[in-house]
Amino acid sequence: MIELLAATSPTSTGEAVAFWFLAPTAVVAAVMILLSRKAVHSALWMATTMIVLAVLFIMQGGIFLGVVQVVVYTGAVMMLFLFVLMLVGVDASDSFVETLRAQRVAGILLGAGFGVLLIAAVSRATFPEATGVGAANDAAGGHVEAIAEAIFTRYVFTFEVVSIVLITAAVGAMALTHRERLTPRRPQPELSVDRIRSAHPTPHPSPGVYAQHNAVDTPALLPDGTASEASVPDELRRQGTVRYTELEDARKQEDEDGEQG
Amino acid sequence: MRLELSVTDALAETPWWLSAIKALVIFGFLVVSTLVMIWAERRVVARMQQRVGPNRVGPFGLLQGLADGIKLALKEDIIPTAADKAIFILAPIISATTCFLAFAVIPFGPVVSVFGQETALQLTDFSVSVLYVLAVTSIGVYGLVLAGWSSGSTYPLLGGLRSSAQVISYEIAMGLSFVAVFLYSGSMSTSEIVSSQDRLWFAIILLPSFLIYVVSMVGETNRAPFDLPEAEGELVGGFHTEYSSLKFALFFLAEYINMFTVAALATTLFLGGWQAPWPLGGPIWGGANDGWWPVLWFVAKLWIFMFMFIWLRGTLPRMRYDQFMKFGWKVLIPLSLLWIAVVATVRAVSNEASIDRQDILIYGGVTLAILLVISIVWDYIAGRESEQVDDVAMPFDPFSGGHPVPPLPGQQAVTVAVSASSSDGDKEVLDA
Amino acid sequence: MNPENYLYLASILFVIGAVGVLVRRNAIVVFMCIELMLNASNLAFVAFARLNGNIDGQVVAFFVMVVAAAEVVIGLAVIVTIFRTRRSASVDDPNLLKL
Amino acid sequence: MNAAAIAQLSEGGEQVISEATGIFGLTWLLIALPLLGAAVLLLGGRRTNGFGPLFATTLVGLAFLLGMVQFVQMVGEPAAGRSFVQSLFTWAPIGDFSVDVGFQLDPLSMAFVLLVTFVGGLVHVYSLGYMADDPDRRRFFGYLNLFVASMLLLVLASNYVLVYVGWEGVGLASYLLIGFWNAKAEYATAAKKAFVMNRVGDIGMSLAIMLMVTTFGTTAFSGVFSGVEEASSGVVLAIGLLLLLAATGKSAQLPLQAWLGDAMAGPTPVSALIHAATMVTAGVYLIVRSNPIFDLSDGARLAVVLVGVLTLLFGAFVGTAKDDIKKALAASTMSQIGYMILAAGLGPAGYAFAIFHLLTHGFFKAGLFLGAGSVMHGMDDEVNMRRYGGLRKAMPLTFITFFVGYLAIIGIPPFAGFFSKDKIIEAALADNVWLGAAAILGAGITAFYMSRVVFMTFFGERRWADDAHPHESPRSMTIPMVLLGIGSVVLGYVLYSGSRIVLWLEPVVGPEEEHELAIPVLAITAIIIAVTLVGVAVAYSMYLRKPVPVQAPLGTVLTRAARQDFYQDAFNESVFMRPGQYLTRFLVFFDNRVVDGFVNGSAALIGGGSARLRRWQTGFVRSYALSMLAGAVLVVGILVLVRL
Repeated sequence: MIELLAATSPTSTGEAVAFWFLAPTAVVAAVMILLSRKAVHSALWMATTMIVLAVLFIMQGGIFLGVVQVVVYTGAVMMLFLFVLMLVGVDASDSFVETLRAQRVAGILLGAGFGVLLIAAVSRATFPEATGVGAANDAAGGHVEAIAEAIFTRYVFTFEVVSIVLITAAVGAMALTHRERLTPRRPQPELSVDRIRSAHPTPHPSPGVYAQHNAVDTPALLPDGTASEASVPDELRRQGTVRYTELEDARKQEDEDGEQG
Repeated sequence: MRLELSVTDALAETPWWLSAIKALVIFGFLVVSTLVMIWAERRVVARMQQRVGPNRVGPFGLLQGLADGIKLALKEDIIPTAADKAIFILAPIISATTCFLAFAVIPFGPVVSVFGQETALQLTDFSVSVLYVLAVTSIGVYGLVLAGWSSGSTYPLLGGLRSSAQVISYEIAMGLSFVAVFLYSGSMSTSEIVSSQDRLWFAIILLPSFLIYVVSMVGETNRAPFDLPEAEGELVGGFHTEYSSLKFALFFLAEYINMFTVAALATTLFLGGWQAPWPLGGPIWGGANDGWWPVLWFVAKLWIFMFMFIWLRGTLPRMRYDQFMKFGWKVLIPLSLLWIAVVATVRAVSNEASIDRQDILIYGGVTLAILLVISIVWDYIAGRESEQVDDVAMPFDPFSGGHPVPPLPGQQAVTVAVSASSSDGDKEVLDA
Repeated sequence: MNPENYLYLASILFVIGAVGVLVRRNAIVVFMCIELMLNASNLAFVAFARLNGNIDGQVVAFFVMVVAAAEVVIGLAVIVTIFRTRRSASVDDPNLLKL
Repeated sequence: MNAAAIAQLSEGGEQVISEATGIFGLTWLLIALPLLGAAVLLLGGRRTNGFGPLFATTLVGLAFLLGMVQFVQMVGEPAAGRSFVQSLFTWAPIGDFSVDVGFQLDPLSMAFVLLVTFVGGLVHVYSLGYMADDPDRRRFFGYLNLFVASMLLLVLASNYVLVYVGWEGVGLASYLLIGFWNAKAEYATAAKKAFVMNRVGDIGMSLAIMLMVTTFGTTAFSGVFSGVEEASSGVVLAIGLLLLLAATGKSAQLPLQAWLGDAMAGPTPVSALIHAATMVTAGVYLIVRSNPIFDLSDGARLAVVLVGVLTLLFGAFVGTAKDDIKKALAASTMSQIGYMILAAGLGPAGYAFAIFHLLTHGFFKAGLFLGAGSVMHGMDDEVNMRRYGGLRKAMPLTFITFFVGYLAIIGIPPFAGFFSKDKIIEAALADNVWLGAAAILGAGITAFYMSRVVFMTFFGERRWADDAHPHESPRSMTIPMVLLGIGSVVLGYVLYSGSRIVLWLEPVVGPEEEHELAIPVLAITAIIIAVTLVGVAVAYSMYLRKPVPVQAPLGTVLTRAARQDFYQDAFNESVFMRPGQYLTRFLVFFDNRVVDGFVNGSAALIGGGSARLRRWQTGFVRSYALSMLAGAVLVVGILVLVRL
């Protein structure tokens, strides 16, 4: 099993194969985060990296952590990112023109330098013979039990603090994004009463009625042959993509001519 | 005859080819079940609506699903121009692949002998299996969101957002309902959860958890009455509005397999998994839990839930979105938390202080009863006040809408202003 | 294979994240890059846990995840709030930090 | 300690200061009770409106009962063992130096505890009636309780720092109470004036404490008094003068006397309690308490005597010219405290008599003030005595109690004031003939102005405003007056007979010094009574024989000067205020141009420099991130290099 595999030896052939497949994937995905023009693509690459990292965690004996990584990061955090992306503008694809002078060059150079330093530091360090977490797991009677014991005994204070942070963050997010209602919410009964009392209690005509097309963006034609604006969704009217029939176009043209004449 | 090997050992010693066969069997089982489910749904709903349902293709119309599937696959595959092509294709693939993954940890039965090899009737199992199911489900949400976004159209986007918000929200309630199960079984491994229910199903001792799970599993799978993401009156088809042909079929398949997944999870976590139902298991038939029989129990329990899905769809109208979210966040989650606190307390007390569970139940019951009585008295008092208010606030005016209408039960006709010349006798008639 | 390779991978991912913070302007992508850096450090923690044969590294990684979740919640709320008033998700636009 | 005291101690055994146990262990409760009342009333807000006043009164009553029990217990102890200390906790430990919150209960403090709680309690009761219609009376009672607590802290403290706390506390309470009706601008000004003048005195106190800390390394009474014998005479003189400055501030003595007259703006119970019976005697307490310091410094004692005698005459003269009944009584207070200060300045010969007069004065002056309040209460808050006249019949009980107080203050035997004042004059005569003469003159003037008050108020024809309807006050007001009146009658003899007061205070201030008198005591007494009667007679001829004009006549230069408090405010203004103002203006100018010029110049320099540096602050988050990464590279690089 996966746990047994990870817990026993420093490296098995299977792990090596998996690593040499996954590590380049992670790096490529990470680079693609930077290179993707659309933020949604970046988010997907990010999700890929995270899933790969989850597998790497599991390979190193952190099965709980790996699964939590998927649930928390891929499932919740990245989903939140996607949400916000869609809230703040779906089609915004970034321009890659750098506005700050020398920022990109300096950033990449510094980053490379930092990477070289980190790798140098790691390569100079001497590490103990990797023993794996098997012994620690066995001592507690299982992997989940070992993590639980560590969290709820040695790190219980940290745990409490972190939970406070989390709750505070949740409340803070609500406070930040909360918008006070200026007018009381109108309940459905009231709306329906208004609707019945209005001049037009029945539904608006569906788009395409009596028109030449039955697409959503084609307004219905009223009995007198004029187009009914109300039949087209508001959103389309806002976007200005309502498609009038040729007849209606001609009529509009006539009206404008008449006004000018 | 029960075999001696434990599930973990049996799985550890399973050769790779056997695992491959198991995976294939699960895949086949799910696809076939989906076909059967589509047929069953159409037939059952038809019955509920006083119709006959499909009955032309094959005996009892059994092959209708297959025929529809082939037709669907052969339709023209349209990719909108505004779509983000790569993701548009990727989304249904994500949906359809992840939905199968969850079944890897569902135990269909105990350890059996296959081709001379002892193995458990589940593909794999590890210490955090149930979390794994949650993880896979949360990846499945990507399919919906990305499908909605990549279509480049308004309705799918809204549908995708809605469905992901819904799935995430109900996943919280779902995850919380698992906690009580973990507390009682002491494990997150599916096989151990099943084996810890050999005496009593968790659906009985953890009834609130079970009920919360059942509600949230319907929300999680976007099924009626919670099928808001594809509410056709508001959003046309939801996230898959722009999808057609095989890609639509993949979403379709994913939705049904997700139903099977949550049903299988409910069976495993709350209905004792593959273990025979109570009178069968122990006293009546000793061999009910041995060999291949448990697969039958498991499938039977699975289909109870599937029937429930159909039943719900045939019975309930769709909820309003805000009410639905309010229900999830303000009712299910707080209830879950409360229930977890109760379960944890009871567990801790009975573990630490060696207090009998019976005592806890008795004292808890008495407390609940007292609270109930207090609340009834309270309602009675409060209700009396509000009734008095109502009497004053809502006089019945028969002419309010322009037409004279008779009073409804509980309303009383009052004298209306009649012309000055009318006699007292008239008024009496009106009063009566 | 040497388990230290995980540390090299973590270093590389961290650097990519750092560079991403510096060169991308979309606030959300910047945020993702920060998450990438946190993830890279998590990988290092897990590798250390394995190298040292105890569970503490994994526990620390767990806490990092939780704090990252809190940070994301707040960060995204801030981004949404900024977006509401300024109609932009670029990190260069809110440059009122300077005098 | 002086030689006689040491001799006495060697004969009669050491004065033992023991740890407070039993009922004496409850000393802290004396302060805590009224403090609790103040806290409840002032923090409790409007909720306590209903029960507040009665609650406050009850607490002070309880404190009095506790004091009585302690007193009875103390009487039972042997004379040398009547001092108890109680240390609650260490308040401020600073290296070797530390200040305890500790209390010392000895006969001197005991006397004050009884005076403060008894008179305070009566004034509380009186206020129940007097303030009955005030919407804000809860706050008033809260302040009163605060005052009682502070005063008790002042007299019970076992070190000077804690005394200072009480000292400031009574100052604060006095300020709050004078300005109680602060809606009137002049009352608020009066409160401010009192506060500011008290501050001047307080500076003396704080300087004295600082001097003690540097000289003795402690502020505890025991440490200071034992260390004072080794200290240089200059330091002792300085401490004595500074303490005297403090005393003049609090006790309204020259030159810091100007606030007392204006302080009459406060409600009359306040005047009775604070500005007659208790707070203004704090200065006397301070000097008597610090007797080992003054015993060792003749210069300081001389200063005390001079202040006392000057104030005595000053107050008396001012009193003759005031038409406002409360201001006249305030001037009289000033004068009477002058007597006490004079006595205290006479050293061992006078300490006990200073306290003696203080106690009797506390009774009869409080009674007089309460009487004045009663008169005002009945006359719609009219304070001008020229508008009174013939009130004897309208308010008989008030008249009787007031008249008893009057007899006591002018020193008619056997009323209380006779015994105490007589002894002070005797001691003064023994010290210096001129001092004695001044004191006797003061007694005569006292008789004159007090008779003037009584005649103008209660005798003669009516000069009331047309809408005035004088009436007797409610019982809650008259009963305290009666009780104080009884005290004014009997207290003098009770304390005098058998030298009770002297023996009682002996453990604290040492035995009375025998003094030689040129003429027999009886002759002196006769002279004093004769001078007193002359004063009464002059007043009779001026204010009872002749009708009193409703409009005050212009009067002589002296009268006008006395009416203006001998131009003390003008003096203060021209001597202290104006030069101070000019100094301030100069300092402001200096500050603006020179100091600010320097500061602004350097600020401009830094500002210019930072304007250059500011270019690094682009406001772009990514630039900052870049510098962070650069810093990280630097740090990691150095770490890697160092490891090489």
